[in-house]
Amino acid sequence: MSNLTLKDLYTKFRDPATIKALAKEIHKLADKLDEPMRVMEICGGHTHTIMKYGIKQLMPENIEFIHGPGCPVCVMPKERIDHAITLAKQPGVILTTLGDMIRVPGSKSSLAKTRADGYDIRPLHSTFDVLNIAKKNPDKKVIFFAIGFETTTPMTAALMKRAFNEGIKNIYYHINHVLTPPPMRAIMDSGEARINAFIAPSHVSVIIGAKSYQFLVDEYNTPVVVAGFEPVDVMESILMLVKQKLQNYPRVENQYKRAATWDGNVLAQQMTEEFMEIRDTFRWRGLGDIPKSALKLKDKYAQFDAEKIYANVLPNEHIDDHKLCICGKILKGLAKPTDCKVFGTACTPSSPLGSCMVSDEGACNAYYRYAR
Amino acid sequence: MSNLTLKDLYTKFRDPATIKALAKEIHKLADKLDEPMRVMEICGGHTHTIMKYGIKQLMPENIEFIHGPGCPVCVMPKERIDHAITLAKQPGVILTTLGDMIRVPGSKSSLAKTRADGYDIRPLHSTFDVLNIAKKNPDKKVIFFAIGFETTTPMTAALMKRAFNEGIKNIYYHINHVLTPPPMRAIMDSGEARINAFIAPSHVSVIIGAKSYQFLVDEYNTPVVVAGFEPVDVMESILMLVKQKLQNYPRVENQYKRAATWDGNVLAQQMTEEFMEIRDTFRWRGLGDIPKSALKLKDKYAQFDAEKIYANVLPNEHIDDHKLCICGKILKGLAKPTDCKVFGTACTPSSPLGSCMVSDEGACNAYYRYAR
Amino acid sequence: MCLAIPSKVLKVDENNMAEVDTLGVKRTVSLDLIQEEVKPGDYVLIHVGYAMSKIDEKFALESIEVYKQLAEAAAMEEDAISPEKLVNEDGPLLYKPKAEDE
Amino acid sequence: MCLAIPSKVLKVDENNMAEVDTLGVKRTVSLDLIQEEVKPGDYVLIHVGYAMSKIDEKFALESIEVYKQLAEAAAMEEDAISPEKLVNEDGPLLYKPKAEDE
Amino acid sequence: MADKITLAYGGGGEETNKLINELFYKHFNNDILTSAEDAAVVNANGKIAFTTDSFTVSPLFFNGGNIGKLAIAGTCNDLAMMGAKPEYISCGFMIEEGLDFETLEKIVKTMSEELSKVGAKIVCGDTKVVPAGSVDKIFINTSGIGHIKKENISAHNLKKGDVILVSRDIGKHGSVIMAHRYNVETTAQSDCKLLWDEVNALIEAGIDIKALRDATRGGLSAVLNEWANASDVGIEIEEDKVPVSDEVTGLCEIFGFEPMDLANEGAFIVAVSQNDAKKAEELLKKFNSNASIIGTVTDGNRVVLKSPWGSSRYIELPKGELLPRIC
Amino acid sequence: MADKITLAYGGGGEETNKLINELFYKHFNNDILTSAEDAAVVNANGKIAFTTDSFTVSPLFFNGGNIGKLAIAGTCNDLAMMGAKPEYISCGFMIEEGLDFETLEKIVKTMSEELSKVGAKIVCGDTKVVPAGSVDKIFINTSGIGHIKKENISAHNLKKGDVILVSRDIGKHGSVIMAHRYNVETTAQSDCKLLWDEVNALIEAGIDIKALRDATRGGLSAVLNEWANASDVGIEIEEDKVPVSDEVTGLCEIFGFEPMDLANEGAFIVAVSQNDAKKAEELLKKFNSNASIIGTVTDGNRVVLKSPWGSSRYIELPKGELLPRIC
Ligand code: SF4
Ligand code: SF4
Ligand SMILES: [Mg+2]
Ligand SMILES: [Mg+2]
Ligand SMILES: [Mg+2]
Ligand SMILES: [Mg+2]
Ligand SMILES: [Mg+2]
Ligand SMILES: [Mg+2]
Ligand SMILES: [Mg+2]
Ligand SMILES: [Mg+2]
Ligand SMILES: [Mg+2]
Ligand SMILES: [Mg+2]
Repeated sequence: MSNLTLKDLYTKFRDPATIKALAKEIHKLADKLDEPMRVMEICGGHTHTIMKYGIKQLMPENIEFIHGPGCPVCVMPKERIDHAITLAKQPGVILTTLGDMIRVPGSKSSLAKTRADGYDIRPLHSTFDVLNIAKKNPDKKVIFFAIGFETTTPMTAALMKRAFNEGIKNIYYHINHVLTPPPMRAIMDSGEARINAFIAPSHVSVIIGAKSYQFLVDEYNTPVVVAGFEPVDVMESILMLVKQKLQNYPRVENQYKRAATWDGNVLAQQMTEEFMEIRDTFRWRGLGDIPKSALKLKDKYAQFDAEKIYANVLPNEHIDDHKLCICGKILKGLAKPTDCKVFGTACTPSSPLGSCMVSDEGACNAYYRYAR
Repeated sequence: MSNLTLKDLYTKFRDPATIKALAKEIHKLADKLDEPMRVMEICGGHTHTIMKYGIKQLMPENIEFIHGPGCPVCVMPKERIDHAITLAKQPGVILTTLGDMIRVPGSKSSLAKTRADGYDIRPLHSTFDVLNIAKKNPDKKVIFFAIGFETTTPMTAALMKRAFNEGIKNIYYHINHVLTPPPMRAIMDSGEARINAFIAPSHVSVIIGAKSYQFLVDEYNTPVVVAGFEPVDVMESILMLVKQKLQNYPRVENQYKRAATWDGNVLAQQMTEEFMEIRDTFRWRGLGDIPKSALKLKDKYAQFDAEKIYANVLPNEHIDDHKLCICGKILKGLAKPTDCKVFGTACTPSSPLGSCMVSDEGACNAYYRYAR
Repeated sequence: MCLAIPSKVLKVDENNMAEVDTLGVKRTVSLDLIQEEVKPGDYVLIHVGYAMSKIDEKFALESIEVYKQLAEAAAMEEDAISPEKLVNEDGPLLYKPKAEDE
Repeated sequence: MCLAIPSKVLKVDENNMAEVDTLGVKRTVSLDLIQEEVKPGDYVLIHVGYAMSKIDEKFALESIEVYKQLAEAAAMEEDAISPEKLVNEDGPLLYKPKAEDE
Repeated sequence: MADKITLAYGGGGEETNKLINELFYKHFNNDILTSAEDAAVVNANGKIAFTTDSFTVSPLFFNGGNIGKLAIAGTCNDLAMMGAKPEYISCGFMIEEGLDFETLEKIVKTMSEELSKVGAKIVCGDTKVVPAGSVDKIFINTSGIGHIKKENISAHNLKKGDVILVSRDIGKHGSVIMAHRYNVETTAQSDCKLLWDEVNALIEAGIDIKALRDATRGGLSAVLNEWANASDVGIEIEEDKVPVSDEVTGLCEIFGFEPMDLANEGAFIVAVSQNDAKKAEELLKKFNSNASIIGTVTDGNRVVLKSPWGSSRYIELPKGELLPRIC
Repeated sequence: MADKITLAYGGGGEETNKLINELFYKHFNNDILTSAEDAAVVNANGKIAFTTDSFTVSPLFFNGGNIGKLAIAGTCNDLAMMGAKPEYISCGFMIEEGLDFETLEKIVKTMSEELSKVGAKIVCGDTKVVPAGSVDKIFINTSGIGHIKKENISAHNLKKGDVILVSRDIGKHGSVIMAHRYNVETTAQSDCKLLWDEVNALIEAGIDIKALRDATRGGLSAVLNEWANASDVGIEIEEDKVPVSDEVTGLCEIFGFEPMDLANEGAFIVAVSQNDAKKAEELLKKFNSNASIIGTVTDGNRVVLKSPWGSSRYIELPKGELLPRIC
């Protein structure tokens, strides 16, 4: 046994003295940068950390954060939410999904409002709970409305595997799992993006490995640091990016060594591949259609694919984002939430107009909560 | 249009002056009786009228009431209640039954308590409502726990006919319909009975006709008057019985001419015969086994017969009445409720030990409520 | 045994159902058990949602007439037995609580 | 993107489930996504009911040591930049309400 | 405001405040309430009455009223029955997620109208929103306090010779609810009504009031039995003096109920000394012509109902759930 | 008594009386209550506080308490927060048919124990039994009144320079409930507790109390925002001064909650004038060693949380339903 305690894994990575020290160091070195560093944190979790711990305020003027599309709840287009609502209303259905997904508005309603209408919709904290619900309700169809990036996808696959092994036949899946690299590429390719550094997600990286960001270095000459979740992690990662800039040697570095590796969790990757394959295209709220950016169930699991089984009742028209919403621009670093005309007025977390306001992780939401 | 109003049908048959006049007349004539008249009112409804309107108190000393077994709820043996409870607990079942049946205790519980445990048990006021419940719940099995004498039986038959005509396939029937003449015969045959006059039920007679009591005259030389429901009806019927006694000419008379006939409601009789046939024997609470005293579904409706479909889960041992209960004696005119050791103490309407205490119509119940 | 309630027919529909009134309470009942024609204005007896027979108005009126005469006659007669006298002496207390018995 | 919580393994059962503790909160999670052996005392990252990786204690301790030194060094250094100075001048008010703008 | 109340409105945060400000403060507007402290502050001097009732009626809207009207009348009437003027009311809403905002607003408006009739105020409140299936649409609790204008009104006060009156015909509210439950229509209207004016008139007229009680659940039967029991007296009621409307009779015939067992929400029973009985009857008749002397307090310890033909029977405390008899 | 509460117990008749006599009067025994009038009669002189709360907590029993303990503590605490000693309590039970009598009795016993701790009495009550599915097992409403011992405690009183204290570590009750809802175990115990003793100690010590509030639904965040809003001031809180236990931190990490948004049932926030702050802290520490000065009243109109490294952010009124974040 080492002398590492569980509490250390929290407190040491939030240590005020360390944060202060890192801030000093960043200020010192950033002075030497010859152009402003515009860092995209892809992951909404990082956005959250940055806002909650006031990291933004600790940055020198020439380091700017651009909040990326890394919130699985925020990027879900309204038509997919409408799917969830429609599924929940089918007879004999229990609709399950993860946590705060239920408050995201679709075109007319949300799962929370639909639940208020008396439909059986259960917000879960654990994907594994779907198994227990299915066992307890053998005469119901339990639909798992699966959301999430590469971190969360393997859990859906693992659930399917257990269900099949245990002979549970009443779980159906509506897959909305999305991939991280395609939107990063799409943002860089848009030509407008002002991003010149990345901090890469903590837990997506644990699964897919740091290697997955090499294309940003190879193709866009942009430094990348895989960063842990805590404020100290983010501060250290920024420092590492500044150093890369000063060295003029862009590369993929791993700040989050205690959990992330170059190759990622191979078992989890295999599990995902066993059940899912890449969609031709997927529409992201705020970003529009991005080719090969999401997953679907393999054809051989069609009989458990709620998207196929209920195809005839699921609406399919694309629903445009609110015309005043500038989430797309925000995600590309071309605007800040506060630039939006309806920020904090018509658009608030209780009645969000755009994707960046819906979840605690969205850029507009984080601004509203912590720095309005 | 005649000048009869609906209200007349109530008030004129409860008219204080008429009741007083009839009481005088009865007192006058009863003086001349050479032996006490011991009248059984078979029908619990009559028991109710007698107690509620204090008719007992208006009688001369030589006229005595003996309360018969005419309460469909009270005569139901505990094992049949246990059937209802067991059925209510089967998956996907809605158990329906008429009114206060749900408070009658079986061997361990009652339908009311079972409902409190969360099972779907619905007390109805109308047999017809079963149809609507079945239509509204197509994925449920709606079981109608059918109780009642000949009055109520045709309604079960009419329900079946409608259900079949409308193609409703999710109603099942548990038939507990009982017949009136067999227990009357059983009581007279027991050898102990002290009854020497009958007032026959109002509404059973409307269906089966006054002719059905001729055997009491032919075989037991006992006068019978078919009596209406209201206090004036009962008073007049008593007067008619006294007159028969004085004339020494026992016969079946019909006081309730405004509704009952000699032949009864032939359509209703036919409807019953279409669906039901006589059981070999049926156990009456308080009276024990009486041959050919109840009905069951015909074999060709076996697929809708809850007693058959659920045969493997329905308990079938006979459960004896409480050993202190003297309902059997009371029903034969050999005892009064107040003779029972536990009347009003261990046995009350809220926790009845015996059949005569369970419904508002039971002799013990009526005594408890109105004349304790 | 079987509560059956005199009610007045308000409407009869094509589905053999009748709307009936019982002193201000309206409900819809089935006529499936009645052979004769039933028309608005008729009086019927209702049991568990079904009409079980029509009420014969002639007989009802006859009875009412008899009772009227009876009551009138009794009122004129000398009050040989006052109604109070008709009541058993122990009044409603037919049952004396056990405690007092002992 | 994905909240994942460091937790300590308390028990592993025959069903490949682990009981883990997160600062006083106990829950049962699946180990179906972990290739390596997991033992009581190990630290794992938990996401939506599953362990997603073990935490490498060596690297964690290494980081912690680095931070400690960094903090100590900074404390000894002259306070060239006080922490307060590091904060943008307008404090948390990054957004000025519209009303005041006009 | 959203068109439906969701769980968010019960979270104690922004949405809860919105509901409180835009609905409750709007309709129940008064300085004590809107000071929004943990408790209302009121001045009191002397004896006050304090009562509570929860309202769980189904359906929420019925002939003659709704749950909101009941919630105000019920609690104000319990105060009135102690001779107290209803002054300060508390109000707890327990709401099922999914309830229409419109429904809630209708209820709240009715409450506000009733309050203004009697000059009482809601001074403190609480709102909970619970998951669908955890409550049937809405329950309301109201508690109330008021200064006692006439002391020593009590169920324990009855003496032999006192006279019993009822303020109107009985059983209306119970009839309406039962008709709904068993799916028949009735022309009856719930009697739901504030009773302070009637009580105040009796007090002002100097009537020697012994006991007062609104005959709610359990009806007249329950009140009379409770009084006989509390004062250890007998009560004799003349059956033909008890006012019952045809509609209530009709419903009772159909289901086999007794009018005296049915709930009332705007009818009360009052016991007065013999000398004041006629005067009390006249006074009450000004409010409702069916008001009537119905009986007297006697020796004994039971409630006896006397028929016009000289027989009599006991009236018992109602038992169990009211279920339709088939026989 | 039956082993389960059936609808019959809510009918207002014999069974209702049985329940009242054999359960409620047994445990809440006092002369005012058992006089069984329509309203309780109490003496009042001067300013009294009046409050209400409904309790709908699920599960009924949780680490550190049950719905009955909450129902007494919650209402008594709202009185205490106005500087009033809890004296007279009303109690409305809304019970789902089928509830175990044993469960109900346990709840009632707990209520009785809590009452005796603070010397308050249940003086009036009401019981409804509703059909299965119409309520989730049991809801309880309590209202309360009590004489005000120290006047002018109000959310509107805060002035720049006043000091804010919290009486103990925060978020315990909310943690316990959330852990249950999402099926994890926690070693945390609800903080559910009567607070009159603490408040009384502050009053007796002559502390210049500006405002007091128990941080229930919406937690510390809600109280601070309500105060800032009511008094039109800013409030600055030092993040590292706010006491949070490891267990609460753990739960917040797992679900993505903020400790300051979680409900408390035995923690209060108090604002005192600067001079009395230290004395108040010392006094409160005698009751709970985690009591702490956490911030000060400032200019402005927002609640600001300051980190130990000099950054700061706003604390908002919590929004919506607390849902676990997955990210
Ligand atoms: S504030 Fe709302 S509408 Fe504006 S960009 Fe953000 S999410 Fe879109
Ligand atoms: S009192 Fe009860 S036990 Fe006795 S005879 Fe009547 S029903 Fe039977
Ligand atoms: Mg409070
Ligand atoms: Mg009350
Ligand atoms: Mg009341
Ligand atoms: Mg409250
Ligand atoms: Mg409902
Ligand atoms: Mg009352
Ligand atoms: Mg309160
Ligand atoms: Mg409170
Ligand atoms: Mg009450
Ligand atoms: Mg329930």
